[in-house]
Amino acid sequence: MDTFIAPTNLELAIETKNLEVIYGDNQAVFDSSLEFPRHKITAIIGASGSGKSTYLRSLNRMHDKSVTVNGQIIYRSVDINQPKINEYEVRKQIGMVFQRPNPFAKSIRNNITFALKKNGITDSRVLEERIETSLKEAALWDEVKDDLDKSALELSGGQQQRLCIARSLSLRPDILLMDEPASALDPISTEKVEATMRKLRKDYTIIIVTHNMQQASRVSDYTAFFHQGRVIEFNRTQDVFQTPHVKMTEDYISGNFG
Amino acid sequence: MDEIKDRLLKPSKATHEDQRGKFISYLSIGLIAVLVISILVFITIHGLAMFTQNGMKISDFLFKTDWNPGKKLIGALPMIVTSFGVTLLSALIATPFAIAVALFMTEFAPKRGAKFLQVIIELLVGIPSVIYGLIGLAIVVPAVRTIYGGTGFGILAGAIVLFVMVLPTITSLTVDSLKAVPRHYRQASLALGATRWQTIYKVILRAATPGILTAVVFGMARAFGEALAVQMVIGNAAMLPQNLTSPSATLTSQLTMGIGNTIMGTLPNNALWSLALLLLIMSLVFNLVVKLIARKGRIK
Amino acid sequence: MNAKRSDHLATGLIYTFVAIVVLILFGLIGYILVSGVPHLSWHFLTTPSKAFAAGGGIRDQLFNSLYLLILTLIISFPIALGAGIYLAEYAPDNWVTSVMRTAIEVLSSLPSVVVGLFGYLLFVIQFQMGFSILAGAIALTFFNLPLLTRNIETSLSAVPNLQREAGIALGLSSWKTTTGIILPAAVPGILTGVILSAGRVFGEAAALIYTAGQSAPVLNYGNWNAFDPNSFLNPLRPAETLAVHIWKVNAEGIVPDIDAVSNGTAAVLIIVILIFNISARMLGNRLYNKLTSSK
Amino acid sequence: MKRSITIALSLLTLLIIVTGCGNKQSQSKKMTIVGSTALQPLVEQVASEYSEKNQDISITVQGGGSGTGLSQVQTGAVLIGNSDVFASQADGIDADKLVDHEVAVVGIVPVVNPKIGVKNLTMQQLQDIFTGKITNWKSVGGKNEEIIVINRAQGSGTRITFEQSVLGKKTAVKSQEQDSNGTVQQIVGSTPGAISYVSFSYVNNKIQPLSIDGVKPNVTNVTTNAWKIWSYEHMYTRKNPGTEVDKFLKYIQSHEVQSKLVKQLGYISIHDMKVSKDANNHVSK
Repeated sequence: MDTFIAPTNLELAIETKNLEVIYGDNQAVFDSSLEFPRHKITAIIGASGSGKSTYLRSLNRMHDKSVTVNGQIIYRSVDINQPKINEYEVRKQIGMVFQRPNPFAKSIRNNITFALKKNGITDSRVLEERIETSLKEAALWDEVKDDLDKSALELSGGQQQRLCIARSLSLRPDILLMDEPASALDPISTEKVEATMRKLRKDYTIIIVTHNMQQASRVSDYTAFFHQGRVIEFNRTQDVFQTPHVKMTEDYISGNFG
Repeated sequence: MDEIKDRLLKPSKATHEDQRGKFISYLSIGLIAVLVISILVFITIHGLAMFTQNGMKISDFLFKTDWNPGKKLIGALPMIVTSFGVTLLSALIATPFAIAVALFMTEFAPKRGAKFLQVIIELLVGIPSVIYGLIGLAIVVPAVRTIYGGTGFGILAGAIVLFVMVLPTITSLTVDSLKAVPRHYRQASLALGATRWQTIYKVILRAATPGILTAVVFGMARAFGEALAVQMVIGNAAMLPQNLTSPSATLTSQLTMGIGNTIMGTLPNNALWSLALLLLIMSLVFNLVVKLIARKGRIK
Repeated sequence: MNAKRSDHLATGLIYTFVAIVVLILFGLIGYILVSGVPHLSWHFLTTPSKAFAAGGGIRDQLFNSLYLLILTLIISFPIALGAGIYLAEYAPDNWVTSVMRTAIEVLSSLPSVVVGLFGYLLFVIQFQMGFSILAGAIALTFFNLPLLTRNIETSLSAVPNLQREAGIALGLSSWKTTTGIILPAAVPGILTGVILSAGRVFGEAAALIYTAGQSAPVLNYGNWNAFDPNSFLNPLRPAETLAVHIWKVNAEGIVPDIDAVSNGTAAVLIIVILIFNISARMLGNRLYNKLTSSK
Repeated sequence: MKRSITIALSLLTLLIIVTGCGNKQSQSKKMTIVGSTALQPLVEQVASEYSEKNQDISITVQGGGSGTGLSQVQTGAVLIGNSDVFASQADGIDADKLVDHEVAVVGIVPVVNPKIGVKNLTMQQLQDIFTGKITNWKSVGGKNEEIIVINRAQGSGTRITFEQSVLGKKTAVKSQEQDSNGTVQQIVGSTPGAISYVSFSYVNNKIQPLSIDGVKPNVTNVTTNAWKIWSYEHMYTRKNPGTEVDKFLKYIQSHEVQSKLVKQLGYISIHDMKVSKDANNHVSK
């Protein structure tokens, strides 16, 4: 299959080498090597079933033991795809936001402090500070600052998703993985989440999976196109969208398939 | 930055937590396994003693009809027949009621009606079997006597009492299986112009059949093992039942009646343990049947 | 037209069946209460039972029932919780798990007489516990474990997987995720299961006759030393429960007021179960709100 | 949540340890008596009076049936085993190793549903009814009503006594069985045509006790053996059970207990008996 992978020549946050993901007898991701530049937003696009979500979830070791992940994932010059690696620490460094908002059935405050407390942060001043900064970063602070003790389930879908972003940010991760974070949201909420992402770019590396090409072109700096479990094209977003190197990418972007 | 790299390579608190958590949960399930195995082994050993130590024949036990272990007569057939009789009959009566109540709770009045019936069903579960037995003795037995003659004791009285006792089991499991039928089945059927009953009968009940069968089998397992309530209304005569209103005895009633009057290690005592083993085997069989139903349901 | 008619017919039939079930329940509860409540009095609840004279109460039996219930839950709940977590969160999808599940089902369908006799021979005699609350509680644990385990498992599994992923993605161990996030969300379901199983514990007689025994020795409610044989807290004393009391009074009672004692006890049993169901339901909702929002 | 699990688990362990220790500490003062449900109320009452007088002793009395009592005392699991039957009558019990203490006498009376209209039977008629030769009350002077025999559970003490006195070596007809005096009383009272037998103390106005050969079932007739269906209540111990046990058994056999509690509970005092009976139903003066 014809592929085109452009070199970035930038400082990398994380990269994969020959990554493959296998579910039982089914291989979902083949031989994928990608580089994700630091403090940039990289979008992964592709049709449903192209393996993009599966790929994303292997980056912070979210697959359970029934799934085989082969190849290397280099983060801070360590291959984190090894059994001896502390996967809990990996996930603290590489946070994740999911397709559907999944706040805990707890208060807004506890949604953020729960993981912090379990990680040994108990000083209430530090906790309060983290709540405020994370919620501000996720652009939710102004909407909820007066009732932090309200159940998170009472928030709107968009607010819930931003709470989930804030929750991930509270751990001060390095990289934020987002798996179609706006697909369950209405346009206004989507816009808010995207605005949040653009703001976060200066402090975080963001990798976002989306099937929405407009979204990819709006928010991302780099774009990777997945098809049938393989990386077909990777380049700066404007190049991918305006001058795709591979015919398949062009077809996909112009809506000829998928 | 090396500090973070370091952390990636070392086990942390979370790692230990997970190990500890796994240990606790494995321990618990292991404990249950040990309990089950010990009770199985225990009853098997005692239940086989009659055949191994007292030299009785299994065929006599299963197919002969004279039960008087004190005189070396160990035919358990009357109890086996009666146990199956009350179990089948009670399931037969209970199933339509259970399905009706379950349908009412899921299809007709899923909000208030369901809540109300839920409370009722939980209360039925809460009534102790002794009380069922006493009420059976005070009401069901005389009623059967006036309507059908005889003494009133027998399979019919037992089945009526058991019907009420297994109703909650069958109903709640049926509710679960009806709830598991995907919503769009209903919508699709109704959209095609089917009436509610056609939808229920042709679509929902059909889709839920394996689940309902499972519910019935679990109800039967409960009925098979029930002792005190049945003992009060069955008549406890170790004879093959002539009809539904002739006194007879179930495996459980014979077991509870006799156990205190026999001496450990003697034939009469061992014979009762063999009845217990039979009960155990039956509950295994019921579970096996459930497994088979589940497998068949999945293939369809 | 035909389809419509059968629709009406079936609907009518279903309503009739439901009505019959409701009537049966009201009949049962009504019968128990009507024949029992007139015998209830403060005196009945607060005096010990009598062996041969009229006017005995059920103080000790009532306490024993509650104590036995608590002890049973103390023993069975942690084990069921661990096992439920195992099945819902850790169990691999293989034959071992399937055998374990079957084992639990078998345990739950064991006839209570059989469990009673097993408990009698093993705990009462072999382990020399004697007829005791402890032996009774262990026997009841046999029934309670499968019910509770299955209930905890389903309650945990009913919590959306997204919640699990959220916890894991925050670098929490799956144990912490389960106990800190999934479990609180499953509390109302678990609580309902506990109530239902408690109802069964409360009404169980067959398994207790041979384990907890059928006598209620004179208890000293001022004696808080659980080692003392006549202390009400001693788990090694024999304890007749309400359900066993009903059974015994009817079987071998020679008190002149058998009906009064038996019906009164039955009414108390039902009332306690009613109170239990209602209050636990309310508590479940309260607890859920508390766990999910503030604090 | 985890903390509560840990607490519960440690409580449990504590409980087991505690109870284990408690067991040993109090063993010297603890006495467990198991067996016959019929004898249980009497022994319970006596035990509670006895421990009121002797504060340092605690006695646990349990039912479980005569068979349980005998096997438990034989294995040494309990100090005293209560039984309605002689140890030698029970299979699997080595009677030579046990010591019998007769503590009360119980009379057993055939009872019928009152509507039958029969108040007296000959011993032969009674035997014929229980062996199935007579099947209608008409044949013995009652209503035209089928006879419904309700026996006691196989192996129960009451049944052994009844069959020994009434049936001799003959075998009873197959029939309904009930395992307690109370249920028999209820069922005979409510079932037309029913006949069974209960201990004297279970006779009430809903059932009709029968005279046999014109002899009334009362205490005086039992003491002289004019009423033939009676048995001892036994408390068995192993040989040399210890002074505490001896003292308790002496107490229960004392005139104080025999003339008060034993009578209140519907038994007959052993001191009133003018005859005695052995395991083979042999009566001597």
